[in-house]
Parts: sequence; structure tokens; C-alpha cells
Amino acid sequence: MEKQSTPRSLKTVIREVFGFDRREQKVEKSRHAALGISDEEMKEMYRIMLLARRIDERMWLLNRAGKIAFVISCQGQEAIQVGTAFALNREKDWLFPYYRDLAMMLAFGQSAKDQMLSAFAKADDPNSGGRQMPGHYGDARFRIVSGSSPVTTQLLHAVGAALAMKMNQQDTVALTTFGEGSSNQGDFHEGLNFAGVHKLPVIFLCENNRYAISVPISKQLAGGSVAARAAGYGMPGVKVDGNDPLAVYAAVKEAADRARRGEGPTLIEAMAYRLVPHSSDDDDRTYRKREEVEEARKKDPLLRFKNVLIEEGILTEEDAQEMDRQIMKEVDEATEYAEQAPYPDPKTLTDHVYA
Amino acid sequence: MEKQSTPRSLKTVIREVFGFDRREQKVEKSRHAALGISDEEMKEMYRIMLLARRIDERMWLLNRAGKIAFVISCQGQEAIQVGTAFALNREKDWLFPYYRDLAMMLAFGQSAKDQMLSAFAKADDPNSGGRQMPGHYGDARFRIVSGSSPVTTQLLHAVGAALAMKMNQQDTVALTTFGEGSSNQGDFHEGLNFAGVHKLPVIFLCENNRYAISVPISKQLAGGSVAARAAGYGMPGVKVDGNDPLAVYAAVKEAADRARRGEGPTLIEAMAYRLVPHSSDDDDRTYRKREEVEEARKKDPLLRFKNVLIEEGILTEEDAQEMDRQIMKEVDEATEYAEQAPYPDPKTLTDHVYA
Amino acid sequence: MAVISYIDAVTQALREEMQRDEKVFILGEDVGVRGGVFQVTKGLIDEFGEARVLDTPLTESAIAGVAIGASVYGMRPVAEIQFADFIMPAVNQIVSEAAKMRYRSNGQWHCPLVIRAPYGGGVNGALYHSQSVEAMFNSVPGLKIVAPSTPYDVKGLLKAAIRDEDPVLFFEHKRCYRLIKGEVPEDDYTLPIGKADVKREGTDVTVISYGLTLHFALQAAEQLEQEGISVHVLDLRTLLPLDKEAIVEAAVKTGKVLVIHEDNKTGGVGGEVSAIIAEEALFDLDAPIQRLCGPDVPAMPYSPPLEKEFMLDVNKVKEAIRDLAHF
Amino acid sequence: MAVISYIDAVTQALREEMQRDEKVFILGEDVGVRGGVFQVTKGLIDEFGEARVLDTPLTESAIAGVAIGASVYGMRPVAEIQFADFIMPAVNQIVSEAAKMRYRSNGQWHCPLVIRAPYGGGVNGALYHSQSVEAMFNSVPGLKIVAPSTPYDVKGLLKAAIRDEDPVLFFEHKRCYRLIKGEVPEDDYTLPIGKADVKREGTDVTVISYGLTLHFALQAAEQLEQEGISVHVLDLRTLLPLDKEAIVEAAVKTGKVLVIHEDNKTGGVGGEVSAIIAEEALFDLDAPIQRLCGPDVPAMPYSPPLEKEFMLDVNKVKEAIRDLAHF
Ligand SMILES: Cc1ncc(C[n+]2csc(CCOP(=O)(O)OP(=O)(O)O)c2C)c(N)n1
Ligand SMILES: Cc1ncc(C[n+]2csc(CCOP(=O)(O)OP(=O)(O)O)c2C)c(N)n1
Ligand SMILES: [Mg+2]
Ligand SMILES: [Mg+2]
Repeated sequence: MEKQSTPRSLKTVIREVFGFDRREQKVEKSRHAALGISDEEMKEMYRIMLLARRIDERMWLLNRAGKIAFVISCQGQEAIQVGTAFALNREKDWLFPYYRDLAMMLAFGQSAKDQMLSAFAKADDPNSGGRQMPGHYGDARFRIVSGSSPVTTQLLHAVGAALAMKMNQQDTVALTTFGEGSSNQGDFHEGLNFAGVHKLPVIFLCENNRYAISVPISKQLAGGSVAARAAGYGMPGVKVDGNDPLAVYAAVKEAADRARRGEGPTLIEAMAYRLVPHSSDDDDRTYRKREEVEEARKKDPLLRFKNVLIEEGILTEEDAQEMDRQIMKEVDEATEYAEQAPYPDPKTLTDHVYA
Repeated sequence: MEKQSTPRSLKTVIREVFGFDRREQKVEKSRHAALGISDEEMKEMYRIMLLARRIDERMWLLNRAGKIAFVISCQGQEAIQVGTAFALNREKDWLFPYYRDLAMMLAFGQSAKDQMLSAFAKADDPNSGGRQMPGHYGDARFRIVSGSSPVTTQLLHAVGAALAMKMNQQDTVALTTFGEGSSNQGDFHEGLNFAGVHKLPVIFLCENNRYAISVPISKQLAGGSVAARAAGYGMPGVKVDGNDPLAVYAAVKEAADRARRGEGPTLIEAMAYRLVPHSSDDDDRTYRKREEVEEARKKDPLLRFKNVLIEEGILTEEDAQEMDRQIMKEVDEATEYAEQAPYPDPKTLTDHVYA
Repeated sequence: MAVISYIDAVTQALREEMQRDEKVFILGEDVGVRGGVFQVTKGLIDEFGEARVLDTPLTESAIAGVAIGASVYGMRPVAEIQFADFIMPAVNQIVSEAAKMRYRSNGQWHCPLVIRAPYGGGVNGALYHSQSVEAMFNSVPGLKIVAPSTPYDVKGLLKAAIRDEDPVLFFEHKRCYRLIKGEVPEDDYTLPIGKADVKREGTDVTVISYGLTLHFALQAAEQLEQEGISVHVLDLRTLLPLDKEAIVEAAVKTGKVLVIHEDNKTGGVGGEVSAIIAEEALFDLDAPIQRLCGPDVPAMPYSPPLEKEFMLDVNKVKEAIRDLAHF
Repeated sequence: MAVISYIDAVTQALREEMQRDEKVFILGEDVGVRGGVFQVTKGLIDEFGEARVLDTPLTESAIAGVAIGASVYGMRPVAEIQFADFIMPAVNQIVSEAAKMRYRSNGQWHCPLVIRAPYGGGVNGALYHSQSVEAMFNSVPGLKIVAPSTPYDVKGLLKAAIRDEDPVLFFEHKRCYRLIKGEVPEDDYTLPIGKADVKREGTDVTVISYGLTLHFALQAAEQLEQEGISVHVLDLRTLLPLDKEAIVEAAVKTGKVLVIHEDNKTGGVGGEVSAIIAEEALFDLDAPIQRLCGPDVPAMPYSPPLEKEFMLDVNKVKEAIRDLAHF
């Protein structure tokens, strides 16, 4: 028969041979379902990624229009951040983020308005009342501990909180993020070692976007891999595709489960690419080719994830457009609100030095 | 024939089968000869180990007699230190040692008198003119760069010197030592990473004596191995028996050769045991069992190495005794000399703050 | 009231605070079975277990950083830096993080932690076991710095530091540990951080000091009384924030001020004290404001004659007071 | 003479010193192809190659420590700390190592290195890109600290720093970078480290300052001349060691002293300056020694009204001088 010559799928072959496919359930189940993520959650993940992107883009516009002094971006790292947040318990776990974690902050509860209040340095900025640059998160409502500009210090705070969690027999987890450049600071080593010795419930998540301002991995990171350093501390080191929120979700989930079981810390390195300059003060043309950036844009986690949602039938192109419209409205309103909002009173300059 | 039943050596079998043994030369050659170490050098290595031990013991006596205020010991680590020094070029290479490296200092050129001048804090102490505690080496005559008490800082100095060597196309090597406790400081991480990125001619030698004062490896070193951390920096990590000077020699020699060939840094972890308390201010009975110490004493590198020399026919028991007598004389004279030597003039207190 | 040593007052305060509040815990190098290299934490691991008397790896930045994280979470860590000289690797965590947490978060987060560190010389400690490091931190708003001189103050101030809502550096002069003894109530009390204390009333010369040199001043004052010189002695106790009112009051009292500390003169706390007086009480002065301090060298050498030359003592202090009295 | 900006004076000094002495090299974050985040090292990698304009990993302790090792070996490293605020992780290497190398080795070893760091605020830099950190180091003998205010001083002092045999912290006020311009000789010259400079002669009030606030003082002086107030302005230029002679001379000149700096008041360099005057020239004073400084808060906030409130300006300076003149 001619049929024979038609190329058949592995599934078909297996069915023919065994009469049934043991793996069938797995093969049929979508990746997110296998991970325990509902369609609704998938949609919400995408919405937050898109919201983060739109807020970020708006900030650049505001900066270029001279309305805000500084932007530092999450663009290209949204998948890492949303995948991470959804893998945690967003009601209980603690975050010690770094300055690119806009999407993670949104997933943990902050709003577009919060971001814009921060961008405009207004009194109601929930992170610092306008005291810190945008991107310097800290929000007691959501157990997001205040961060600073000096990089990598927050790793030790996460370790300290994890120690306290362990002492108090909590089943919570502390998660901290940082760039691959920052992972070379001494505090990284001291933090991983301390957490390793005491088997603390902490997750170290490196968002490797290949550059530390202008310095590429080759001049930054001996050996070339952050994850590879985990072995030296007796903990798992996992490298994941940071353009894929589900891959990140899976890695963080496993790390969080491990942590809650008392098995100690995990180091995760999520590979991504910084799609825009380091900050509004940077000019990335001095140190990387446009072609390289264009190449990376093709792997933009937002595009990829949208395609996944469409392929899985969770979202249509029209849904996506409607979602975007809603988000733009949200961002517009947040911008307007924040622009109108009052600055801190100069007299508050000396508040909060001591209790 | 009965002959058959006699167990034969591999050598014999090979000879019978092949008529000759390709490996013969290697099999016949002693370990030290195979490493290119002469009998004379072996004897000298032992002499320096013994000299270091006798100086060290004398310092404890002087301390207990109230004559000197402080001792910090090399006891148990002499094999590491002498094996290391002999594997380097003692005319050209640079050292960035730590406070236990007495035997290494002797091998690089310092004398018993130098040590005693330092112990008594006399003006002619070549390390610091009596300004620093004993064990804080630094001797421009022998390219031994001055060290401090804060641990692990010297690693970065070695890296800096190695960078300068590379810039100046020297074929020299910088070697730095530190304890396993100290290897957890941030400077270790920053130093290894920097050296790894720039492929610098530097050797990081950890003298792992299992305790950092009272803190054992299990509470100190996540993962339990310093050498294992090398992989994370893309450099070789070598664990060696620190009670065997030849094993250390081999590892350091290979690392130095690599460095001179421009292949970059190596991390070596030499396993030993601190046979005495941390310092004259310590009481090690609070944190380790006497049996454990006694057990370690059985592997005392000095005893072991003496036996090797005797087995190899390099030294007789009588030679050893004579050597010891000579050394004791040397130590006596050094002690007496140093005790009589003048203190620094109080007026020199303000010298050498600036050029 | 029991007479106990300065070091025992530290231990007593720690023990009582750990009994009082189970959020209080100790972390540092060798604080566990070894009981600390000075034996400050001796016995505490037996009483409170190793979770609350935590031997850390040899990493000062981690000690400070972990304390910050734990305190932010709600604990009350008391970190030990084995010698004040070794606080340097922790400066980033202390200055950039602990000191700024409350301010930068607009009051949302704060770090109620104590960092204890034995400082000071005269103990054959050489360059790196003798330093006074307080000057590095006394320009850092957000931190509090306490440096007591007596067992009574040690206990009251350490308890206050542990209960304080802000990060406190608690500097213990290691020469005082066993040398200085004094009456200490067995029961619970605290002393206010930020308040100086008049340790002796006098009318001719005002000495302002803290730590070991405070005792030299007291001894000198006693001896000089026989020469007819009446010395007023103010113990700063807290170095940040300084008790400006008490400083000005003490200066005005005699019009002749001698500031004494073991730390080197340039950039030391004494400069700030002097500047406060020069700004607030200039016309009440009858003599230039004098400072008697450690010499401006990188640190105290090991060799006995050099250490002696570096250290202040009763005679040097007497001479300086006498000069000022006769000015 | 060409008129160039403060920042160009830095670049010029670096370029000329690298041309003069091949032992001189630069290391820091983003100093290579990026030319530094402020463009101070722009073009240098093309001229001198990447071995001499070295992009380091993001590790300040290593930057300082590697510079120490290289300088001990015989090189002349010029390390850049991207923002002065980020010098904190390097404090141990700077204070425990660089500052003490010569002293502890009894003069056998020394560290001829320069650490450049842009400091200061008024640039929307927020808490961690606006700090003045000089006070942390001005109690550390063995270090030199230079903080120039004009392009001329920048070039002469940076060259002197690179040729100096001791470790020098070179603090560049980042608000001055493009704001301040001045005449700078094209050829080689150095200025002495440790010498202050009278930037304006006057008879009524002495202002002692450095960095950006020095310019506020000069502008204020010019404006106050019309009110009949004659202001004498001393630029410290070197903060450690301080030029005591020049300080006392300037104080005595008018008898009324105002010390100004952007750094917060408590524990700042101004306190030491004031204390020197109170010790050496008390009876030449006609008014209390005043300090006009940044407020005692952990650091300068981002929000414009808060930054403005923190920063000094010509009006605040004028007011303080006027008060003192009318005292
Ligand atoms: C201690 C310290 N040094 C320098 C800086 C300046 N700086 C800010 S971000 C940055 C690069 C960080 O790179 P990476 O860790 O890879 O994170 P990324 O920005 O790429 O996400 C540098 C050098 C800083 N913030 N802190
Ligand atoms: C930065 C710093 N912290 C603390 C100390 C106090 N201290 C001196 S030696 C030591 C233990 C060192 O242990 P290890 O590195 O294993 O070396 P070992 O003494 O065992 O050879 C400690 C904690 C120090 N010298 N430096
Ligand atoms: Mg990066
Ligand atoms: Mg050890």
C-alpha cells in the first residue's frame, strides 16, 4: 500500500506497534499543564510581561521627553521575572530583587501606578517615597525588601532572611536576583557559602543578560558560567533558557520545593539578553553591534510567549491586541496620575534617619 | 616446577612476557628522582622542615616562659610549604604568603635569626622591624610581599603582581597561600575570577588544616572542598596530600609550568592538620578531642618524610640526629642573638607613614 | 551590687537579653563552642543552643549582611566581629545597607541589629588587633555608635543597643575587658543611647573622652587634685549621635577643654567634639581646645617600645591637663 | 592657554601620564571601549591598547587589590571606581592594605597607586550616585586624599598623584565635570599634594572649602563684594594630609571662619578643619567657627525637591557668609 511511504509520527508508530501509547498523556498534555499552570495563569503571565514591557517603554519615552531623569530596563528579562514570580508563593515568599525586576514586582502585586510614581519620584512611590532611583524596589506590602544600588549586597540579606525563616520553622522561601556581572562580587561567594553551610531556604537567581554595562561575559566571568559555580558550594546549579517563562518556572519551582523540604539553596542562571542600553545614561553602540541586538530581538521572550499562547489556543491575536489596548490605557492613566501627583515635601528630607 | 607457584611481581611477569620492561626506568626511579629532585635537595627539604619545626617549638617555649607575646604556628604544614618553595624558582618567583608559612620563608631565604628577631619584635626583624606580629612575613630581599592580619587580602595582591608580570612579559609566577577558612572571604572569589578572566600566572595554594580557629570544615565550607571551586572559574583545581612534600611539589610544579606557559592560574588545596592550637592565645581543647589530635600526629609530615629519606637511603637515623643537633644549635644561637638585639627606637614610631 | 569586670558585663547583658527575647541571637566567628576568642560568649551555646549562638564562616561581609537580612525579617541579631580591625570587609554592608535601609525605604524597612567589636590597643595586638575604627563610621548618619568605658555602662548600653530599632555598632575596648571592674546591678536596666555621662565633677579643666582613655583621665584627675587642679570628666559613651548638649555644658563649665582618645588625632571623633564646641561655645573658652590622641600613624606597632610610645597613659594625660590648667 | 572642562582635564592628565611612563595603566569597570560611564577614559583604549586600559570584572575589592599588587610589583596603576559610592567594597583593601603597606613593612614595600572616583551630587544621582565619601578615609594615615575644584588643579594634582610614591584617593566632583571650565596649560606641570590654595583674597570672612561648594563660595564672594563684604576663599584641594599652615593663616586673616562642604556635617572634613583652628588660632577668632554642610542624612535623595533641599547653593552660602560678616 502507498500508505506505508507516508512519513508517520513517532506517536503513530508507537500506537501501531503497542496498540497504545504509555506516554500519550504526557505527549498530549501541554507543557504548562504538565507544570500545573492553568490557561488563566498563562494568560496572566503574558499580561504581566506585556504590562512590564509597556511601562518600561513608556519610561524611555518620558526620559527622552525630559520628563523623568532616569530609566533602567527590564526589557528582555520579563520571561525570567514572571516565570519566577509564578513559581513562588506570592502570598508568603520574600523577594530581594535587583533593579531590572519590574515584571517580577508587578507579578508580586505592584501596579503600573506604583511604577510611574517611582519614575516621577513622587511622594507616594511605594518603594521609597521618591528617595531612590526607579528600579530600586522595596515594598513591605508584598515582602519585597528594599534594595540599594551597590550590586550583590541583597544576596546576603536574602540569606539572612532565609536563616530567620529556618530558625522560625517557616515554610517560606527567600529569592534574590542579580546580574551575571554582579555575581563576581565577593558577596556572591560569601552568600552562597553561608547558605550552603546552613542549608537555607534561599534561591539565587542570576539574570544573565550577557553584559554588565559594556563588559561582556568573556571579560567578566572566568569559566563563562554562573551556574557552574554552584557545585563548589555543594548545591544544584541550573542553567535555563531565560526567554522561556515555563523553563524558568520549572527551575524555580523545583528550587522552591527543595528549599521548603529543608534541602537548602539552589543557584539558577537564566540566560537572556538585554534588549536596550544599560540605562538611559548609556549608549550601547560603543560596545555592541546593532546586528547582535537585532538577532537577540528575534528571540524576544514576549513574542515567543505570545506565540506559545496562540499555538496552545489560550489567546487569539485579537485577544492579544485587546489586552495590549487595555494595558496601554492602564499605562496612560498611571503616567498621568503620577505626573500630577505631589512631590515629597522638602521638609521630609530629614525623616527616617533613625526610628 | 615449584617456581610457578611463587607469586611474582608485575615487573617479573612483564619481563617474562616481553623480555624487557619499557616502564623499567620509571619503576626503578625513586619518586623524587622522577620529579627531578636530587638527593641533596631532598635532604635540604627535610632540613628546612625540621628547622621550621624547631624554631616553631622554641617560640612556644619562649611564649610560655613569658619572653615573647605571641606565636602562630606552622606545625603540621611544613611539608606543604617546603614542597611548594622547591617547586618554584626561588630566585625569581614572588610570594604572597600567610601567617603559617614559616617553612616556606626559610626555603626562600630567611634565616632562623630572622624568625627570632621577628618573634622578639626587634629592630632588625626583616619583615617589619618589629612592627608586626610574628608570622606577618614580608622581605624584599626574597620577593616576599608584606602581608597583614586581615585574611585573604593577599590573594588579590598576588593577582595584581601576576597581571604586572604578564604585562611585562616576565616568565615569573606569583604564589599565594591561605587557609581553608579564609577561602570563604569575598576576596578569594574576586581574585580567582580576575585571574581566570585574564589567564594570569598565579597559583592559589590553600593550606587546608581542617580548622579556622575553632570552626571545622563542616561549618565553614559549603560542599566541603576548596579545590572543587576551581572549576567554576575555568581553572584546574587540585587536591593533594599536604603531609607529603613530593605530592605538593608535583602539583605546584605543574601549576607553575602552566603559568609560565601562559595557560593561567591553578588552585591547589593541600590537606593537612594543624597539630597545635591556633595560636598562643588559643585553647584548642574547647573544640577538638585530644584523640583527634593524637591521630593526626601519627601522620606528622616530618616523621613521614624522615622515613622516606631513610628508606631511600638518603639519610640515616644518625644523620638525622646530627642534623637536629646542628639545627638546635642554630636555633639556640638565633634565640640568644635576637634576645640581645635592640628594640626599635620609640622615635621611629612615626617613620614610614609616607615616602 | 556585684563587682564584675567589663567583659563579664558584656556576657551578662547578652545572656539576659537572650533570655528575655527569643528573637535575639548571636552570630560570629568562634562564638560557639570556643565561646569567642575573648570568651565573651562562653557558655551561651550550652544555654541557648547552636541555632542561637551561630558559628559563621570566616566572612565579615556575610556576618553583617546576614544580620541585616535576619533583622529586616524581624529577628534581633547580635553580630560579633572578632576584632574591630576586621570590620573593614563589612563596611559596604554596614554603610551602604544597614545605615541606609530605613531612610531609603522611606521608613518601611529597618535593621534592628547590633555589631559588637572589641577594639583598641595596649594588648600586644600589633597593627591589626589594636585599631580604633570608630572614626570611619562617625560620619555615617543612620548608624549609632556606642563605646562604653565601665561595666555598668556596658551592661546598660548593650541592652539598650539590642532593643534599639536602629543598627548599633558597639565597640568594646579590649584592654578594659579584664582591667576594668565595677558595680553592676544584677537586674535588668538600660541606659539611654545618645547620652554622655559626667564621670567626675570639676572646675578647672574639662576632659572629654571615652573608652580606655577615660580611665586615664579619671586617674589623672584624682592625682591632680592633690596639685590643686580640679578636673571635670565627661564620658561620651555614645559617639554617634553625639550628645551635643552635654559636650557644650561640660566645655562651658571650665572654659578649658581637653579631648582625649586613643584613636589617631586626624579625622577622629575628637575633631567633631572640638568643632561642636568651637561652633557653640567659643566665647566661653579660656584656652584653645586641645586634643590628646593617638599619633597619626596607620596603626599601633607590636614591638613593646613602639606600642608604649603609641599608647596614652596617665602621665601623658596628667601633663596635658596640667598644661591646660596653667594656660 | 586653552579653556577646557574639569572632565577634560582628567582625561588630559591621564593621557599625558600614560604617554610619559609606560608603567602607568588604567583599570576599572567600563573604562575600555565604553570609555568610562562619564567618558573620562574615552579614546584611551585606542591609543594605549586594552592591556593598559583594562576593563575589570564588576569587583571593587579586586580593582583595589589588584592595583595594590601591581603597584607593589612596580607598576603605576590608576584605578577607577565608577562612582565613589561604590568604593565601600574596596575599603578593606584600601584601608587595611594600601594605607598600611609602607608602614607595616618598615618601608620595604609601598603602593604608588591612584584610585579615582567621581563623587558628589546635584546630578539626579539619588542615594548611591551622589555621595561624598571622603570623611570615611580622612582618618586613615598612609592615604592621601585629593579633591580638586578647578580644571587647572585637576590636571596638576592628578599628575602629581600618579607620580606620588603613596596611595592617593582622587575624588572628582561629578557635577563639576562639565559645569566647570578653566584655563589649563597644554604642557606638563604638577601641583604639590598637601598644599591648599587661596582662590580669592579677602578681609572680612574666611571661607574654607573644596570641590563644588568652593565655586558656590567664589560666586557668593563676588556677589557679596557689592554688599561691601570682602571674602577670603581657601581651597583645601588636599584633604589628607591637610595643609594646617594654610588653614591657620586663612583663619587668622579675617578672624571669622566658615567651613563649607557638601558632605554631611557630622564627622566630615570640616570638623577636623575647625578643630585645627580651635587648637591653633583660637585667640585670633572674632566669631564662632561655622560649618555649612550637607544635612546629617544617610545620602541625597532622588526626588528633585529633596535633592535641592540637600544641596548647598550660592544663596545658602551667601546667607551664611553674611551672617558671619555681621556677627
Ligand atoms: C558595587 C557596584 N559597583 C558598580 C556599580 C555600577 N553598576 C551598576 S549596574 C552595573 C552592571 C551590572 O551588570 P550585571 O550584574 O550583569 O547586571 P545587568 O545590569 O546586566 O542586569 C554596574 C557596573 C554598582 N551599581 N555597584
Ligand atoms: C578578616 C579577618 N577576620 C578574622 C580574622 C581572625 N582570624 C585570624 S586567623 C582566623 C582563622 C583562619 O582560619 P584558616 O583560614 O583556616 O587558616 P588557619 O589559621 O587554619 O591556617 C581568624 C578567624 C582575621 N585575621 N581576618
Ligand atoms: Mg548583565
Ligand atoms: Mg584552617
